[in-house]
Amino acid sequence: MNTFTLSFASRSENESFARVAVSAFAAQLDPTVEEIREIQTVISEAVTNAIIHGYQDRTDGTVTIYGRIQDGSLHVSIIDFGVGMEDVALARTPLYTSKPDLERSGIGFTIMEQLCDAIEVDSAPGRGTRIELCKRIAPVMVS
Amino acid sequence: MNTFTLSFASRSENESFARVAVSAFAAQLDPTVEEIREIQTVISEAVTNAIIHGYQDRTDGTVTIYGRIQDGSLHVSIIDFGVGMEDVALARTPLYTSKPDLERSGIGFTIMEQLCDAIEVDSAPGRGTRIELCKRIAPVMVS
Amino acid sequence: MKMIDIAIEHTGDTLIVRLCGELDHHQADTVRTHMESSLSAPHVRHIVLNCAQLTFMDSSGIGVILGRYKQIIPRQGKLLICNANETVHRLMELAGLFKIATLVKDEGEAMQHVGVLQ
Amino acid sequence: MKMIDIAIEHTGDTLIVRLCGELDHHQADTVRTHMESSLSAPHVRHIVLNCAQLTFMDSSGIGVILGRYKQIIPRQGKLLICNANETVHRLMELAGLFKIATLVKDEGEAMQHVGVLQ
Ligand SMILES: Nc1ncnc2c1ncn2[C@@H]1O[C@H](COP(=O)(O)OP(=O)(O)O)[C@@H](O)[C@H]1O
Ligand SMILES: Nc1ncnc2c1ncn2[C@@H]1O[C@H](COP(=O)(O)OP(=O)(O)O)[C@@H](O)[C@H]1O
Repeated sequence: MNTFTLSFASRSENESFARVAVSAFAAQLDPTVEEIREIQTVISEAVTNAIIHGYQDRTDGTVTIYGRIQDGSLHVSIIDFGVGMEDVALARTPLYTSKPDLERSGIGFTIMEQLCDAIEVDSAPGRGTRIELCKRIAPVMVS
Repeated sequence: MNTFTLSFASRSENESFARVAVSAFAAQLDPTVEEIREIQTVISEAVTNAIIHGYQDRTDGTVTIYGRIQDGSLHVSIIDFGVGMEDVALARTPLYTSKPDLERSGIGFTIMEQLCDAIEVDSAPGRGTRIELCKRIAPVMVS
Repeated sequence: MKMIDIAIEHTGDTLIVRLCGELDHHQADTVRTHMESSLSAPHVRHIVLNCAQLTFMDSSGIGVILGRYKQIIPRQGKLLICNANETVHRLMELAGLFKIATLVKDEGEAMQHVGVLQ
Repeated sequence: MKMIDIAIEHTGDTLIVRLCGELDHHQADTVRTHMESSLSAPHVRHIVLNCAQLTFMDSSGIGVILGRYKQIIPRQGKLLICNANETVHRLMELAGLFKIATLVKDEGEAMQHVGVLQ
Protein backbone atom coordinates (compact mmCIF):
# COMPACT_ATOMS: atom_id res chain seq x y z
CA MET A 1 0.00 0.00 0.00
CA ASN A 2 1.42 3.34 -1.04
CA THR A 3 0.77 6.51 0.95
CA PHE A 4 1.65 10.18 1.15
CA THR A 5 0.99 13.22 3.33
CA LEU A 6 1.10 16.72 1.92
CA SER A 7 0.71 19.90 3.97
CA PHE A 8 0.79 23.41 2.59
CA ALA A 9 -0.10 27.01 3.38
CA SER A 10 -3.73 28.03 2.81
CA ARG A 11 -2.92 30.17 -0.21
CA SER A 12 -4.94 30.06 -3.37
CA GLU A 13 -1.81 29.59 -5.52
CA ASN A 14 -1.50 26.17 -3.88
CA GLU A 15 -4.78 24.95 -5.37
CA SER A 16 -3.10 23.99 -8.64
CA PHE A 17 -0.07 22.59 -6.78
CA ALA A 18 -2.34 20.33 -4.72
CA ARG A 19 -4.34 18.96 -7.63
CA VAL A 20 -1.24 18.30 -9.75
CA ALA A 21 0.50 16.58 -6.82
CA VAL A 22 -2.44 14.28 -6.05
CA SER A 23 -2.93 13.37 -9.69
CA ALA A 24 0.82 12.63 -10.02
CA PHE A 25 0.44 10.19 -7.10
CA ALA A 26 -2.64 8.65 -8.69
CA ALA A 27 -0.70 8.14 -11.92
CA GLN A 28 0.45 4.83 -10.37
CA LEU A 29 -3.06 3.48 -10.95
CA ASP A 30 -2.70 4.19 -14.67
CA PRO A 31 -5.79 6.41 -14.91
CA THR A 32 -7.21 7.70 -18.19
CA VAL A 33 -6.78 11.37 -19.11
CA GLU A 34 -10.44 11.81 -18.18
CA GLU A 35 -9.90 10.20 -14.74
CA ILE A 36 -6.88 12.41 -14.10
CA ARG A 37 -8.99 15.49 -14.84
CA GLU A 38 -11.73 14.22 -12.52
CA ILE A 39 -9.21 13.71 -9.71
CA GLN A 40 -7.83 17.21 -10.29
CA THR A 41 -11.35 18.65 -10.20
CA VAL A 42 -12.42 17.10 -6.90
CA ILE A 43 -9.11 17.97 -5.20
CA SER A 44 -9.48 21.52 -6.46
CA GLU A 45 -13.00 21.73 -4.97
CA ALA A 46 -11.99 20.38 -1.56
CA VAL A 47 -8.79 22.45 -1.29
CA THR A 48 -10.54 25.64 -2.44
CA ASN A 49 -13.22 25.08 0.21
CA ALA A 50 -10.57 24.60 2.90
CA ILE A 51 -8.96 27.91 1.91
CA ILE A 52 -11.98 30.16 1.36
CA HIS A 53 -14.52 28.63 3.75
CA GLY A 54 -12.37 26.82 6.34
CA TYR A 55 -9.72 29.54 6.67
CA GLN A 56 -11.87 32.41 5.34
CA ASP A 57 -9.06 33.39 2.97
CA ARG A 58 -6.48 33.67 5.75
CA THR A 59 -3.11 32.58 4.37
CA ASP A 60 -1.62 31.36 7.67
CA GLY A 61 -3.63 28.15 7.85
CA THR A 62 -2.42 24.69 6.88
CA VAL A 63 -4.21 22.33 4.53
CA THR A 64 -3.23 18.68 4.83
CA ILE A 65 -3.90 15.93 2.32
CA TYR A 66 -3.48 12.24 3.13
CA GLY A 67 -3.46 9.96 0.14
CA ARG A 68 -3.31 6.22 -0.24
CA ILE A 69 -3.69 3.69 -3.00
CA GLN A 70 -5.43 0.48 -2.05
CA ASP A 71 -7.17 -2.20 -4.12
CA GLY A 72 -7.09 -0.08 -7.26
CA SER A 73 -8.66 2.91 -5.54
CA LEU A 74 -7.36 6.33 -4.66
CA HIS A 75 -8.30 7.40 -1.13
CA VAL A 76 -7.72 11.04 -0.26
CA SER A 77 -8.50 13.06 2.86
CA ILE A 78 -8.41 16.86 2.73
CA ILE A 79 -8.18 18.43 6.17
CA ASP A 80 -8.33 21.98 7.49
CA PHE A 81 -8.35 23.33 11.04
CA GLY A 82 -10.58 26.25 10.13
CA VAL A 83 -14.08 27.35 11.14
CA GLY A 84 -15.82 24.04 10.43
CA MET A 85 -19.50 23.61 9.61
CA GLU A 86 -22.62 23.77 11.79
CA ASP A 87 -24.80 21.80 9.42
CA VAL A 88 -23.07 19.43 7.01
CA ALA A 89 -26.36 18.33 5.40
CA LEU A 90 -27.19 21.93 4.53
CA ALA A 91 -23.67 22.51 3.21
CA ARG A 92 -23.99 19.49 0.93
CA THR A 93 -27.30 20.67 -0.53
CA PRO A 94 -26.82 21.38 -4.25
CA LEU A 95 -26.50 25.12 -4.99
CA TYR A 96 -26.19 26.01 -1.28
CA THR A 97 -23.36 28.44 -0.61
CA SER A 98 -22.61 30.59 2.42
CA LYS A 99 -20.68 32.99 0.20
CA PRO A 100 -22.86 34.06 -2.77
CA ASP A 101 -21.11 37.47 -2.61
CA LEU A 102 -17.89 35.73 -3.69
CA GLU A 103 -19.68 34.31 -6.75
CA ARG A 104 -19.53 30.80 -5.32
CA SER A 105 -21.82 28.47 -7.22
CA GLY A 106 -22.60 26.09 -4.36
CA ILE A 107 -21.89 22.95 -6.37
CA GLY A 108 -18.52 21.97 -4.92
CA PHE A 109 -19.95 19.11 -2.88
CA THR A 110 -22.18 18.00 -5.77
CA ILE A 111 -19.11 17.74 -8.00
CA MET A 112 -17.18 15.74 -5.40
CA GLU A 113 -20.16 13.38 -4.97
CA GLN A 114 -20.60 12.92 -8.71
CA LEU A 115 -16.96 12.43 -9.68
CA CYS A 116 -16.04 10.16 -6.75
CA ASP A 117 -17.24 6.72 -5.68
CA ALA A 118 -17.56 7.70 -2.02
CA ILE A 119 -17.34 10.83 0.08
CA GLU A 120 -17.39 11.35 3.84
CA VAL A 121 -17.55 14.74 5.53
CA ASP A 122 -16.50 15.21 9.12
CA SER A 123 -16.73 18.72 10.51
CA ALA A 124 -17.13 20.56 13.79
CA PRO A 125 -17.65 24.29 14.28
CA GLY A 126 -14.43 25.96 15.36
CA ARG A 127 -12.45 22.77 14.90
CA GLY A 128 -12.22 22.23 11.17
CA THR A 129 -13.23 19.89 8.41
CA ARG A 130 -12.10 16.58 6.99
CA ILE A 131 -13.33 15.41 3.58
CA GLU A 132 -12.63 11.81 2.65
CA LEU A 133 -12.87 10.93 -1.01
CA CYS A 134 -12.51 7.55 -2.66
CA LYS A 135 -12.20 7.10 -6.39
CA ARG A 136 -11.83 3.73 -8.01
CA ILE A 137 -9.45 3.65 -10.98
CA ALA A 138 -8.55 0.05 -11.73
CA PRO A 139 -11.04 -2.80 -11.26
CA VAL A 140 -10.91 -4.03 -7.67
CA MET A 141 -8.23 -6.68 -7.24
CA VAL A 142 -9.04 -9.70 -5.11
CA SER A 143 -5.99 -10.10 -2.84
CA MET B 1 6.41 33.02 2.10
CA ASN B 2 4.84 29.86 0.74
CA THR B 3 5.75 26.43 2.12
CA PHE B 4 4.87 22.75 1.89
CA THR B 5 5.78 19.43 3.47
CA LEU B 6 5.44 16.19 1.58
CA SER B 7 6.07 12.74 3.07
CA PHE B 8 5.76 9.47 1.20
CA ALA B 9 6.71 5.81 1.32
CA SER B 10 10.23 4.91 0.12
CA ARG B 11 9.00 3.24 -3.05
CA SER B 12 10.58 3.85 -6.42
CA GLU B 13 7.20 4.61 -8.03
CA ASN B 14 7.14 7.75 -5.86
CA GLU B 15 10.21 9.20 -7.59
CA SER B 16 8.11 10.63 -10.40
CA PHE B 17 5.37 11.71 -7.97
CA ALA B 18 7.93 13.65 -5.91
CA ARG B 19 9.53 15.45 -8.84
CA VAL B 20 6.18 16.41 -10.40
CA ALA B 21 4.86 17.65 -7.03
CA VAL B 22 7.91 19.82 -6.35
CA SER B 23 7.93 21.29 -9.83
CA ALA B 24 4.18 22.04 -9.54
CA PHE B 25 4.96 23.98 -6.37
CA ALA B 26 7.83 25.79 -8.11
CA ALA B 27 5.46 26.78 -10.94
CA GLN B 28 4.56 29.78 -8.76
CA LEU B 29 7.97 31.24 -9.60
CA ASP B 30 7.10 31.10 -13.31
CA PRO B 31 10.12 28.98 -14.29
CA THR B 32 11.09 28.21 -17.87
CA VAL B 33 10.51 24.71 -19.26
CA GLU B 34 14.25 24.17 -18.90
CA GLU B 35 14.20 25.24 -15.23
CA ILE B 36 11.25 22.93 -14.52
CA ARG B 37 13.22 20.02 -16.00
CA GLU B 38 16.26 20.95 -13.91
CA ILE B 39 14.14 21.01 -10.73
CA GLN B 40 12.66 17.62 -11.64
CA THR B 41 16.15 16.23 -12.25
CA VAL B 42 17.66 17.28 -8.92
CA ILE B 43 14.60 16.13 -6.95
CA SER B 44 14.76 12.80 -8.75
CA GLU B 45 18.44 12.42 -7.80
CA ALA B 46 17.91 13.22 -4.13
CA VAL B 47 14.76 11.10 -3.74
CA THR B 48 16.30 8.14 -5.59
CA ASN B 49 19.32 8.33 -3.27
CA ALA B 50 17.06 8.37 -0.19
CA ILE B 51 15.31 5.23 -1.45
CA ILE B 52 18.20 3.12 -2.73
CA HIS B 53 21.05 4.30 -0.50
CA GLY B 54 19.28 5.68 2.59
CA TYR B 55 16.67 2.91 2.87
CA GLN B 56 18.60 0.28 0.85
CA ASP B 57 15.48 -0.35 -1.26
CA ARG B 58 13.30 -1.07 1.79
CA THR B 59 9.78 0.20 1.04
CA ASP B 60 8.76 0.89 4.66
CA GLY B 61 10.82 4.06 5.05
CA THR B 62 9.51 7.61 4.78
CA VAL B 63 11.00 10.30 2.60
CA THR B 64 10.11 13.86 3.57
CA ILE B 65 10.46 16.96 1.43
CA TYR B 66 10.18 20.46 2.82
CA GLY B 67 9.80 23.18 0.25
CA ARG B 68 9.62 26.94 0.46
CA ILE B 69 9.66 29.84 -1.92
CA GLN B 70 11.54 32.89 -0.73
CA ASP B 71 12.99 35.88 -2.60
CA GLY B 72 12.49 34.26 -5.98
CA SER B 73 14.26 31.06 -4.95
CA LEU B 74 13.05 27.53 -4.43
CA HIS B 75 14.44 25.96 -1.26
CA VAL B 76 13.95 22.21 -0.88
CA SER B 77 15.12 19.75 1.77
CA ILE B 78 14.98 16.03 1.08
CA ILE B 79 15.19 13.95 4.25
CA ASP B 80 15.49 10.25 5.00
CA PHE B 81 15.97 8.39 8.26
CA GLY B 82 18.02 5.67 6.64
CA VAL B 83 21.61 4.44 6.98
CA GLY B 84 23.27 7.84 6.54
CA MET B 85 26.84 8.42 5.32
CA GLU B 86 30.21 8.00 7.04
CA ASP B 87 32.05 10.32 4.70
CA VAL B 88 30.06 13.00 2.93
CA ALA B 89 33.12 14.37 1.09
CA LEU B 90 33.78 10.94 -0.43
CA ALA B 91 30.09 10.52 -1.33
CA ARG B 92 30.15 13.86 -3.15
CA THR B 93 33.23 12.94 -5.19
CA PRO B 94 32.25 12.81 -8.88
CA LEU B 95 31.80 9.22 -10.12
CA TYR B 96 31.97 7.76 -6.61
CA THR B 97 29.23 5.24 -5.93
CA SER B 98 28.87 2.65 -3.18
CA LYS B 99 26.63 0.58 -5.47
CA PRO B 100 28.37 0.02 -8.80
CA ASP B 101 26.65 -3.41 -8.94
CA LEU B 102 23.31 -1.56 -9.33
CA GLU B 103 24.70 0.33 -12.35
CA ARG B 104 24.76 3.58 -10.40
CA SER B 105 26.83 6.19 -12.21
CA GLY B 106 28.00 8.12 -9.16
CA ILE B 107 27.06 11.51 -10.55
CA GLY B 108 23.92 12.24 -8.54
CA PHE B 109 25.66 14.77 -6.30
CA THR B 110 27.48 16.32 -9.26
CA ILE B 111 24.15 16.90 -10.99
CA MET B 112 22.60 18.45 -7.88
CA GLU B 113 25.62 20.73 -7.52
CA GLN B 114 25.57 21.77 -11.17
CA LEU B 115 21.84 22.35 -11.56
CA CYS B 116 21.33 24.15 -8.21
CA ASP B 117 22.70 27.40 -6.81
CA ALA B 118 23.48 25.90 -3.41
CA ILE B 119 23.53 22.47 -1.79
CA GLU B 120 24.09 21.41 1.80
CA VAL B 121 24.44 17.81 2.92
CA ASP B 122 23.87 16.77 6.51
CA SER B 123 24.24 13.08 7.30
CA ALA B 124 25.06 10.80 10.20
CA PRO B 125 25.61 7.02 10.06
CA GLY B 126 22.54 5.18 11.31
CA ARG B 127 20.53 8.39 11.59
CA GLY B 128 19.80 9.49 8.06
CA THR B 129 20.48 12.23 5.54
CA ARG B 130 19.20 15.70 4.82
CA ILE B 131 19.97 17.38 1.50
CA GLU B 132 19.19 21.08 1.21
CA LEU B 133 18.96 22.49 -2.28
CA CYS B 134 18.41 26.08 -3.34
CA LYS B 135 17.62 27.08 -6.89
CA ARG B 136 17.05 30.67 -7.91
CA ILE B 137 14.31 31.15 -10.48
CA ALA B 138 13.31 34.81 -10.56
CA PRO B 139 15.84 37.60 -9.98
CA VAL B 140 16.17 38.28 -6.26
CA MET B 141 13.58 40.81 -5.13
CA VAL B 142 14.64 43.52 -2.68
CA SER B 143 11.89 43.54 -0.06
CA MET C 1 2.43 31.79 -12.50
CA LYS C 2 0.30 32.52 -15.52
CA MET C 3 -2.16 29.64 -15.62
CA ILE C 4 -4.78 31.33 -17.73
CA ASP C 5 -4.90 33.52 -20.82
CA ILE C 6 -8.04 35.35 -21.86
CA ALA C 7 -8.58 36.70 -25.35
CA ILE C 8 -11.73 38.79 -25.82
CA GLU C 9 -13.00 39.85 -29.25
CA HIS C 10 -15.84 42.35 -29.72
CA THR C 11 -18.11 41.63 -32.71
CA GLY C 12 -21.14 43.91 -32.88
CA ASP C 13 -23.13 43.29 -29.70
CA THR C 14 -21.27 40.07 -28.94
CA LEU C 15 -18.17 39.26 -26.87
CA ILE C 16 -16.21 36.23 -27.97
CA VAL C 17 -14.24 35.05 -24.95
CA ARG C 18 -11.48 32.51 -25.53
CA LEU C 19 -10.10 30.92 -22.36
CA CYS C 20 -6.73 29.21 -22.51
CA GLY C 21 -5.30 27.32 -19.54
CA GLU C 22 -6.72 26.51 -16.10
CA LEU C 23 -9.63 28.33 -14.50
CA ASP C 24 -9.79 27.77 -10.75
CA HIS C 25 -10.49 29.97 -7.70
CA HIS C 26 -6.97 31.44 -7.87
CA GLN C 27 -7.52 32.54 -11.49
CA ALA C 28 -11.19 33.50 -11.16
CA ASP C 29 -10.52 37.16 -10.32
CA THR C 30 -8.46 37.67 -13.45
CA VAL C 31 -11.18 36.27 -15.68
CA ARG C 32 -13.90 38.21 -13.88
CA THR C 33 -12.00 41.51 -14.14
CA HIS C 34 -11.29 41.11 -17.85
CA MET C 35 -14.84 40.13 -18.72
CA GLU C 36 -16.38 42.86 -16.57
CA SER C 37 -14.32 45.54 -18.22
CA SER C 38 -15.45 44.33 -21.65
CA LEU C 39 -19.06 44.16 -20.45
CA SER C 40 -18.88 47.80 -19.35
CA ALA C 41 -19.49 48.71 -23.01
CA PRO C 42 -23.30 49.17 -22.87
CA HIS C 43 -24.00 47.81 -26.37
CA VAL C 44 -22.59 44.37 -25.52
CA ARG C 45 -25.40 41.82 -25.08
CA HIS C 46 -24.20 38.30 -25.90
CA ILE C 47 -21.26 36.24 -24.69
CA VAL C 48 -19.72 33.39 -26.65
CA LEU C 49 -17.44 31.27 -24.45
CA ASN C 50 -14.93 29.28 -26.48
CA CYS C 51 -13.46 26.62 -24.18
CA ALA C 52 -11.30 24.84 -26.79
CA GLN C 53 -8.07 25.71 -24.95
CA LEU C 54 -9.49 25.48 -21.43
CA THR C 55 -7.64 22.48 -20.01
CA PHE C 56 -9.10 22.67 -16.51
CA MET C 57 -12.05 24.28 -14.75
CA ASP C 58 -13.70 23.75 -11.37
CA SER C 59 -16.82 25.19 -9.73
CA SER C 60 -15.09 28.55 -9.19
CA GLY C 61 -15.15 28.89 -12.97
CA ILE C 62 -18.87 28.11 -12.99
CA GLY C 63 -19.33 30.95 -10.51
CA VAL C 64 -17.51 33.41 -12.76
CA ILE C 65 -19.56 32.37 -15.79
CA LEU C 66 -22.87 32.63 -13.91
CA GLY C 67 -21.82 36.01 -12.55
CA ARG C 68 -21.25 37.37 -16.06
CA TYR C 69 -24.45 35.78 -17.30
CA LYS C 70 -26.35 37.75 -14.65
CA GLN C 71 -24.82 40.94 -16.09
CA ILE C 72 -26.27 40.32 -19.56
CA ILE C 73 -29.76 39.18 -18.46
CA PRO C 74 -31.04 42.80 -18.17
CA ARG C 75 -29.77 43.36 -21.72
CA GLN C 76 -31.70 40.34 -23.03
CA GLY C 77 -28.29 38.81 -23.75
CA LYS C 78 -27.53 35.16 -24.54
CA LEU C 79 -24.69 32.97 -23.29
CA LEU C 80 -23.29 30.49 -25.81
CA ILE C 81 -20.68 27.87 -25.02
CA CYS C 82 -18.56 25.75 -27.35
CA ASN C 83 -15.66 23.28 -27.48
CA ALA C 84 -15.41 22.33 -23.80
CA ASN C 85 -13.44 19.15 -23.12
CA GLU C 86 -15.26 16.17 -21.65
CA THR C 87 -14.61 16.96 -17.99
CA VAL C 88 -15.38 20.67 -18.30
CA HIS C 89 -18.55 19.82 -20.24
CA ARG C 90 -19.62 17.36 -17.55
CA LEU C 91 -19.05 20.00 -14.86
CA MET C 92 -21.15 22.51 -16.77
CA GLU C 93 -23.91 19.93 -17.03
CA LEU C 94 -23.73 19.14 -13.30
CA ALA C 95 -24.01 22.86 -12.65
CA GLY C 96 -27.12 23.10 -14.83
CA LEU C 97 -25.35 25.63 -17.03
CA PHE C 98 -26.99 24.33 -20.21
CA LYS C 99 -30.42 25.26 -18.81
CA ILE C 100 -29.48 28.91 -19.30
CA ALA C 101 -26.71 28.73 -21.87
CA THR C 102 -26.85 27.43 -25.43
CA LEU C 103 -24.43 24.69 -26.35
CA VAL C 104 -23.02 25.25 -29.84
CA LYS C 105 -20.51 23.36 -31.97
CA ASP C 106 -18.08 26.22 -32.53
CA GLU C 107 -17.73 29.99 -32.77
CA GLY C 108 -19.25 29.96 -36.26
CA GLU C 109 -22.45 28.33 -35.06
CA ALA C 110 -22.47 30.72 -32.11
CA MET C 111 -22.32 33.75 -34.42
CA GLN C 112 -25.15 32.33 -36.54
CA HIS C 113 -27.24 32.08 -33.37
CA VAL C 114 -26.61 35.62 -32.24
CA GLY C 115 -27.11 36.83 -35.85
CA VAL C 116 -30.61 35.32 -35.81
CA LEU C 117 -31.23 37.03 -32.48
CA GLN C 118 -30.57 40.55 -33.83
CA MET D 1 2.05 3.44 -14.60
CA LYS D 2 3.74 3.20 -17.94
CA MET D 3 6.20 6.09 -17.96
CA ILE D 4 8.50 4.75 -20.64
CA ASP D 5 8.17 3.08 -24.01
CA ILE D 6 11.13 1.45 -25.75
CA ALA D 7 11.19 0.66 -29.43
CA ILE D 8 14.19 -1.32 -30.63
CA GLU D 9 15.00 -1.80 -34.31
CA HIS D 10 17.72 -4.19 -35.53
CA THR D 11 19.58 -3.01 -38.66
CA GLY D 12 22.54 -5.19 -39.58
CA ASP D 13 24.97 -5.05 -36.65
CA THR D 14 23.24 -2.00 -35.16
CA LEU D 15 20.47 -1.53 -32.59
CA ILE D 16 18.40 1.60 -32.95
CA VAL D 17 16.86 2.28 -29.55
CA ARG D 18 14.08 4.87 -29.36
CA LEU D 19 13.15 5.92 -25.84
CA CYS D 20 9.81 7.60 -25.28
CA GLY D 21 8.81 9.00 -21.88
CA GLU D 22 10.68 9.29 -18.58
CA LEU D 23 13.77 7.29 -17.67
CA ASP D 24 14.43 7.29 -13.94
CA HIS D 25 15.51 4.67 -11.37
CA HIS D 26 11.98 3.20 -11.30
CA GLN D 27 12.04 2.65 -15.08
CA ALA D 28 15.71 1.71 -15.39
CA ASP D 29 15.13 -2.04 -15.03
CA THR D 30 12.65 -2.10 -17.90
CA VAL D 31 15.07 -0.36 -20.23
CA ARG D 32 17.98 -2.53 -19.13
CA THR D 33 16.03 -5.75 -19.63
CA HIS D 34 14.82 -4.80 -23.11
CA MET D 35 18.23 -3.66 -24.29
CA GLU D 36 20.04 -6.67 -22.80
CA SER D 37 17.74 -9.08 -24.54
CA SER D 38 18.42 -7.37 -27.88
CA LEU D 39 22.15 -7.32 -27.15
CA SER D 40 22.09 -11.08 -26.60
CA ALA D 41 22.19 -11.41 -30.41
CA PRO D 42 25.98 -11.85 -30.85
CA HIS D 43 26.23 -9.98 -34.17
CA VAL D 44 24.98 -6.72 -32.63
CA ARG D 45 27.85 -4.26 -32.20
CA HIS D 46 26.59 -0.68 -32.31
CA ILE D 47 23.86 1.16 -30.42
CA VAL D 48 22.08 4.25 -31.71
CA LEU D 49 20.14 5.98 -28.93
CA ASN D 50 17.40 8.23 -30.28
CA CYS D 51 16.28 10.50 -27.42
CA ALA D 52 13.81 12.62 -29.41
CA GLN D 53 10.84 11.44 -27.30
CA LEU D 54 12.74 11.14 -24.02
CA THR D 55 11.12 13.89 -21.92
CA PHE D 56 13.03 13.19 -18.72
CA MET D 57 16.17 11.37 -17.63
CA ASP D 58 18.26 11.39 -14.47
CA SER D 59 21.55 9.75 -13.50
CA SER D 60 19.87 6.34 -13.24
CA GLY D 61 19.45 6.56 -17.01
CA ILE D 62 23.12 7.39 -17.40
CA GLY D 63 23.88 4.22 -15.45
CA VAL D 64 21.76 2.10 -17.80
CA ILE D 65 23.40 3.62 -20.89
CA LEU D 66 26.91 3.11 -19.52
CA GLY D 67 26.03 -0.46 -18.57
CA ARG D 68 24.95 -1.26 -22.12
CA TYR D 69 28.00 0.53 -23.54
CA LYS D 70 30.21 -1.79 -21.49
CA GLN D 71 28.48 -4.73 -23.18
CA ILE D 72 29.47 -3.57 -26.68
CA ILE D 73 33.07 -2.59 -25.88
CA PRO D 74 34.36 -6.19 -26.31
CA ARG D 75 32.62 -6.22 -29.73
CA GLN D 76 34.39 -2.99 -30.80
CA GLY D 77 30.92 -1.40 -30.83
CA LYS D 78 30.10 2.28 -30.95
CA LEU D 79 27.48 4.21 -29.03
CA LEU D 80 25.77 7.02 -30.93
CA ILE D 81 23.30 9.47 -29.41
CA CYS D 82 20.91 11.90 -31.09
CA ASN D 83 18.06 14.34 -30.45
CA ALA D 84 18.31 14.69 -26.67
CA ASN D 85 16.48 17.71 -25.25
CA GLU D 86 18.52 20.48 -23.62
CA THR D 87 18.34 19.12 -20.05
CA VAL D 88 19.03 15.51 -21.02
CA HIS D 89 21.93 16.68 -23.21
CA ARG D 90 23.38 18.71 -20.36
CA LEU D 91 23.12 15.69 -18.06
CA MET D 92 24.94 13.52 -20.58
CA GLU D 93 27.64 16.14 -20.82
CA LEU D 94 27.98 16.36 -17.03
CA ALA D 95 28.31 12.58 -16.97
CA GLY D 96 31.10 12.71 -19.55
CA LEU D 97 29.03 10.52 -21.86
CA PHE D 98 30.25 12.31 -24.99
CA LYS D 99 33.82 11.21 -24.22
CA ILE D 100 32.80 7.67 -25.12
CA ALA D 101 29.69 8.22 -27.27
CA THR D 102 29.37 10.04 -30.57
CA LEU D 103 26.87 12.86 -30.72
CA VAL D 104 25.00 12.82 -34.04
CA LYS D 105 22.25 14.98 -35.50
CA ASP D 106 19.75 12.22 -36.15
CA GLU D 107 19.34 8.51 -36.91
CA GLY D 108 20.37 9.11 -40.52
CA GLU D 109 23.73 10.56 -39.54
CA ALA D 110 24.11 7.75 -37.00
CA MET D 111 23.62 5.11 -39.71
CA GLN D 112 26.16 6.87 -41.97
CA HIS D 113 28.66 6.67 -39.10
CA VAL D 114 28.14 2.98 -38.43
CA GLY D 115 28.13 2.36 -42.21
CA VAL D 116 31.62 3.83 -42.40
CA LEU D 117 32.66 1.66 -39.47
CA GLN D 118 31.77 -1.62 -41.23
N1 LIG E 1 -13.76 23.21 4.47
C1 LIG E 1 -14.89 23.88 4.80
N2 LIG E 1 -14.96 24.59 5.96
C2 LIG E 1 -16.09 25.26 6.30
N3 LIG E 1 -17.20 25.29 5.52
C3 LIG E 1 -17.19 24.61 4.36
C4 LIG E 1 -16.04 23.88 3.93
N4 LIG E 1 -16.33 23.31 2.75
C5 LIG E 1 -17.59 23.67 2.45
N5 LIG E 1 -18.11 24.46 3.41
C6 LIG E 1 -19.47 25.03 3.44
O1 LIG E 1 -20.27 24.31 2.53
C7 LIG E 1 -20.86 25.20 1.57
C8 LIG E 1 -21.06 24.50 0.24
O2 LIG E 1 -19.80 24.15 -0.33
P1 LIG E 1 -19.70 23.90 -1.89
O3 LIG E 1 -20.76 22.94 -2.31
O4 LIG E 1 -18.29 23.53 -2.20
O5 LIG E 1 -20.06 25.31 -2.54
P2 LIG E 1 -19.26 26.70 -2.57
O6 LIG E 1 -17.81 26.46 -2.28
O7 LIG E 1 -19.47 27.20 -3.96
O8 LIG E 1 -19.89 27.57 -1.52
C9 LIG E 1 -19.91 26.38 1.53
O9 LIG E 1 -20.54 27.55 1.05
C10 LIG E 1 -19.50 26.48 3.00
O10 LIG E 1 -20.47 27.15 3.76
N1 LIG F 1 20.41 9.51 1.10
C1 LIG F 1 21.57 8.81 1.17
N2 LIG F 1 21.80 7.95 2.20
C2 LIG F 1 22.94 7.25 2.28
N3 LIG F 1 23.94 7.34 1.38
C3 LIG F 1 23.79 8.18 0.34
C4 LIG F 1 22.61 8.95 0.19
N4 LIG F 1 22.75 9.72 -0.93
C5 LIG F 1 23.94 9.42 -1.44
N5 LIG F 1 24.60 8.50 -0.69
C6 LIG F 1 25.95 7.95 -0.93
O1 LIG F 1 26.61 8.81 -1.83
C7 LIG F 1 27.06 8.09 -2.98
C8 LIG F 1 27.09 8.98 -4.21
O2 LIG F 1 25.78 9.39 -4.54
P1 LIG F 1 25.48 9.86 -6.03
O3 LIG F 1 26.49 10.89 -6.42
O4 LIG F 1 24.06 10.28 -6.09
O5 LIG F 1 25.73 8.59 -6.92
P2 LIG F 1 24.93 7.20 -7.05
O6 LIG F 1 23.54 7.39 -6.54
O7 LIG F 1 24.95 6.93 -8.51
O8 LIG F 1 25.68 6.20 -6.25
C9 LIG F 1 26.10 6.92 -3.07
O9 LIG F 1 26.65 5.85 -3.81
C10 LIG F 1 25.88 6.58 -1.60
O10 LIG F 1 26.95 5.82 -1.08
